[in-house]
Amino acid sequence: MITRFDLAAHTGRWARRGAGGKVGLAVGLLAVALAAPAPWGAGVALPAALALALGPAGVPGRVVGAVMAAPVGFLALSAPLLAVSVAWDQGLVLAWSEEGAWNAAFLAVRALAGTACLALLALTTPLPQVIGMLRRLGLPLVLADLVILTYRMVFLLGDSALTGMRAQQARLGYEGFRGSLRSLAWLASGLLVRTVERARRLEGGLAARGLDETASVPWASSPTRVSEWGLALGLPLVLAALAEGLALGGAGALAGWARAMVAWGGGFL
Amino acid sequence: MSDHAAALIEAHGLVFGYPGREAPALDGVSLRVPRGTRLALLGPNGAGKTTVLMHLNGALRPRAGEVCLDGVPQGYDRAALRAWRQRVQLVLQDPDDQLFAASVAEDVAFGPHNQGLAAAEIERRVAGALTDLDLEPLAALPPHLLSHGQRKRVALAGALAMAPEVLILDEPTAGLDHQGERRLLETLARLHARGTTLVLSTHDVDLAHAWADQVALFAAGRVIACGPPADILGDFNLLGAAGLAAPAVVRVARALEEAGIPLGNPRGRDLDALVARIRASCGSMAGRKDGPDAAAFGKPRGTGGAAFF
Amino acid sequence: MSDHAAALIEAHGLVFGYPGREAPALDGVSLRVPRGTRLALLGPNGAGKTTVLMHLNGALRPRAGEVCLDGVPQGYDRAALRAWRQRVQLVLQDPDDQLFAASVAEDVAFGPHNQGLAAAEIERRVAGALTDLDLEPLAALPPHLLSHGQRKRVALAGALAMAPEVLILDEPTAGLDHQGERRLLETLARLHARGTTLVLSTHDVDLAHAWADQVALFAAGRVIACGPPADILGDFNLLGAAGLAAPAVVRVARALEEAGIPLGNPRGRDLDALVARIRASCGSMAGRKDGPDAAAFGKPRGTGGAAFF
Amino acid sequence: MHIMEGYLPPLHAAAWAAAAAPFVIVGAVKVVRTVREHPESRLLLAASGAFTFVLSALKMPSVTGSCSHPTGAGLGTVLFGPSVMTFMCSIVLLFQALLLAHGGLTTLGANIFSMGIAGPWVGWLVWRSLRGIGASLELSVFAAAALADLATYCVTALQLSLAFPDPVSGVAGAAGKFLGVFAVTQVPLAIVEGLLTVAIMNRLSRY
Repeated sequence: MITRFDLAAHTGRWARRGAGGKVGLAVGLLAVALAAPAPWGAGVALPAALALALGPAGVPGRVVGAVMAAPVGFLALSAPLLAVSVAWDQGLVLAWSEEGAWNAAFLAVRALAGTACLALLALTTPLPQVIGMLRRLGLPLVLADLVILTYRMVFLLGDSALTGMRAQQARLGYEGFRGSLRSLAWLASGLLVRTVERARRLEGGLAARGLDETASVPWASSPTRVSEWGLALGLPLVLAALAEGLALGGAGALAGWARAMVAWGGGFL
Repeated sequence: MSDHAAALIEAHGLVFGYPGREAPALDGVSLRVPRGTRLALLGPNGAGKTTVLMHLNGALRPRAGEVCLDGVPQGYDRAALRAWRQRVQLVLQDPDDQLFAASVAEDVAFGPHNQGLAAAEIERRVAGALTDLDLEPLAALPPHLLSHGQRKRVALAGALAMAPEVLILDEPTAGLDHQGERRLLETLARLHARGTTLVLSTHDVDLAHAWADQVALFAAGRVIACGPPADILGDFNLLGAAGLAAPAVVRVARALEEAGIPLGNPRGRDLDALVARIRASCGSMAGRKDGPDAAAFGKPRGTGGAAFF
Repeated sequence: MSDHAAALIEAHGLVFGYPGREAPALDGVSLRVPRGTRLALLGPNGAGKTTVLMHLNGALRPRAGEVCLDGVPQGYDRAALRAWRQRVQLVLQDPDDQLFAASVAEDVAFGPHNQGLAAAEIERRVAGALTDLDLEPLAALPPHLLSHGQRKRVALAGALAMAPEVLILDEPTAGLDHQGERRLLETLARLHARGTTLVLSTHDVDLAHAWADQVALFAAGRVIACGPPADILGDFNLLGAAGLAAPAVVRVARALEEAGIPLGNPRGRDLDALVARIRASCGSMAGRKDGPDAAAFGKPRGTGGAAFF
Repeated sequence: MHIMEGYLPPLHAAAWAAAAAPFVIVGAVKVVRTVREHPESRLLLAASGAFTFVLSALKMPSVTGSCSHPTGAGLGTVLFGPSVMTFMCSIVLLFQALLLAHGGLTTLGANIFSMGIAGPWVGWLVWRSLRGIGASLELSVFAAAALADLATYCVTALQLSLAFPDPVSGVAGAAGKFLGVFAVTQVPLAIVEGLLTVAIMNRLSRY
């Protein structure tokens, strides 16, 4: 999973674009989704983020779907709770709440929009580019190095974990609850020992290359072009204006329709 | 057994791709592993050998195609995989990723324990595997204190303790030195003699030539040729297509033949056999007095004497 | 330069032990690496080759003994180590032990960046190293998306970008297939032609024979012999003491000589040369009509015709 | 139990970020000081962070059938201490957001508070007090890990109920709803994580 998303970020059409522009665009869209009048802000940010990811950035639809799957699960579990009110003054009373249903619907759109913005960032921007940007913005060197080294080790250990799990499965590990627990404990403890070993060996290798406390990991700058800044700043502004407009007028009919749908949904409960 | 009888393992048209990569890792691979064979999957790095091996014990599931044991297509539910893996054991290339226990003996016991065997039987299996691989003196040590070669042996012992019908080894000689390789080949010979079917992957043409009954030549996710080592590894064009050189013994024997010194068939599968063959030719020539002037083969070296024919 | 002049690198009586292990990893190792040499440290796994290499650029500090550059004993304070590593670069066997940056280009830039070079010079060095190793298309990718062979090339590029006088490589061919090894050797030949001094460790006798000017034979933490490859690798007893077999070309040439077909000196250092030599012998014999009966060497194969001499 | 991006209203997101910030800064300062004093700890810290990340990606055996992952808060706290764990959790959560779009940037503060602060500190308190009164290693590890897990989930439920109070019964009612629904999955998971952490610690003690 993680390799797949990371691969998309590193090899996608937007991989070489400036990190500043990509972060700016995603954060700008996120701001529209959260701060522009609900639900219009999220309502315009969601399609915009998805369209950018699938269109210009060229991220395959399957990958976008896979990224969105886990958050959608969280949403499905928790948002419906908002539509139900609970009281216990006179015994436990559960009731359909129209206000709650509205909140749930707005929340769902907003959360989906937010996650789409984040997915746009994650699937177009390799993590080290973001760290490089944070470093230019003043993230202490020690922390930036630590994050980059962690990033490197995540994939080394991830490979080890995957191979290890396969090797255990080949020897009939992960059978039943007890077997799974046992196999997982072996894997995790073995992995921890291996982690320490890895760190020790990398230490030796890096000492040979001269990575002492005075040296830091270099990073490639990924300058953002003017046109990219234009998109990053312009699009959110346009969308924010659009959301304002929708909220002020012309949206009454749509809102009435949505209200009717919610009331109809309440009839079922 | 006729050619049409089901082999112990058969793979039919396996297609597999790693997520996010465009080129398929396997592009329609079929293989046939009759019982008791020693099959080498030979090819350059990245040709798909490891990916095929992981299909042969169900670790990976093909996008298309199927794997059969004794002619029966295998399923991928829990019970089917369990039965499959009891019969087919896979040893990966890097032992570090496969050893988890705090001691060698404990690690080797992992499989038999999961098989649900009785304690006495587990102990018997572990002792047997440790003896087979000469690991008894190390039984109580933690794997991370062992050398690379020793760890490879522990990983192999862990698979052997499962008493599999088929043992699959991914690049088993990688990183081993001369002694380590010799030792591994002795172990494999013992297993073969006991009837274990063996499949290994390698990019070492000399190893494939010396060891295998059958060679499947891989290039870019396909099997481009399959047959006895003499045929596959004697075909220089074929090897070139796979980006490999011919084995040393084949090249030398070919050169000698072209130079008019045929060594006959079989030429010997490894260097020891080739050298013995050259020596034997020498012996058969020793009685003859009318040899050519040795100097013609190059500058004469010292006094010829008995070495001349 | 006379034999008494200081060599580029000299190690004198290095003794080293890893904590927690009884046997010393190095038990008094001395080496001499004159400028422009290609030195191979040859020995089985665990003989101390890697440990010596890590001493040659100061990554490890000996318990006794010293390392000299141009006759000057080296210190271990930060400034001394820094100067030392500018001149002597080490590439480890497992690239994952020394690659740490988030992309290939950044990783290669680490050394030059650390040397405090100007941005333009860093860029030039990085571009040069990437071109040398055919890595330009991968420059922006993180190491974890590359194959093992590619990662090995990145590690080498990182060392080359430092423009070292001496390049030290630990088991550089381990895990490489035929093409990968050929490619590496071409790169090393280019570096040698540019005047870089090269030291590598290997357990591959064929590689040491084909590549090195000097071979230091290791066994159990000691150098048991040092000299030209023909001497060291032609001495079967010596190799046996180190647990190694003789190179294929040496064994075949020896057998041919014993069979009365001396190939003369030089016999050729690798299989290509040996095969060419055999063919050349054939050519020189082709004019002669009074050759021996080829059948005496074994069963004749097909009609002899032009292949006979 | 990551709160997804866009889930919390901006004000709540900012408030939780402000609440988490001091803990993260203290952890970061501690880490920076450790690295300055012991440069060799840099790789060990990076490796531990990577380990925490990989651990959180492993699937735990599940009794309810839902797919779940260990939080690692209990194990990390026992191994590294709570303030270092806060910092490592922050890195892991940032990685999850930037690599997997899991969790979020605006919800980072809230998630750090539940998973990186409440979990580890509760785990640490439980661990210290149980060890203090002479409880067995197994019991202390189990309780620390299981309660760290539960604390994470309770804080998450509280965060959600503060953001979305029940129209009738307010925050308390919302908390009841969220706790009730999540308990179905989270209580068994906390027990499983407790058992798993004991098993891991048992194995580690044998190396």
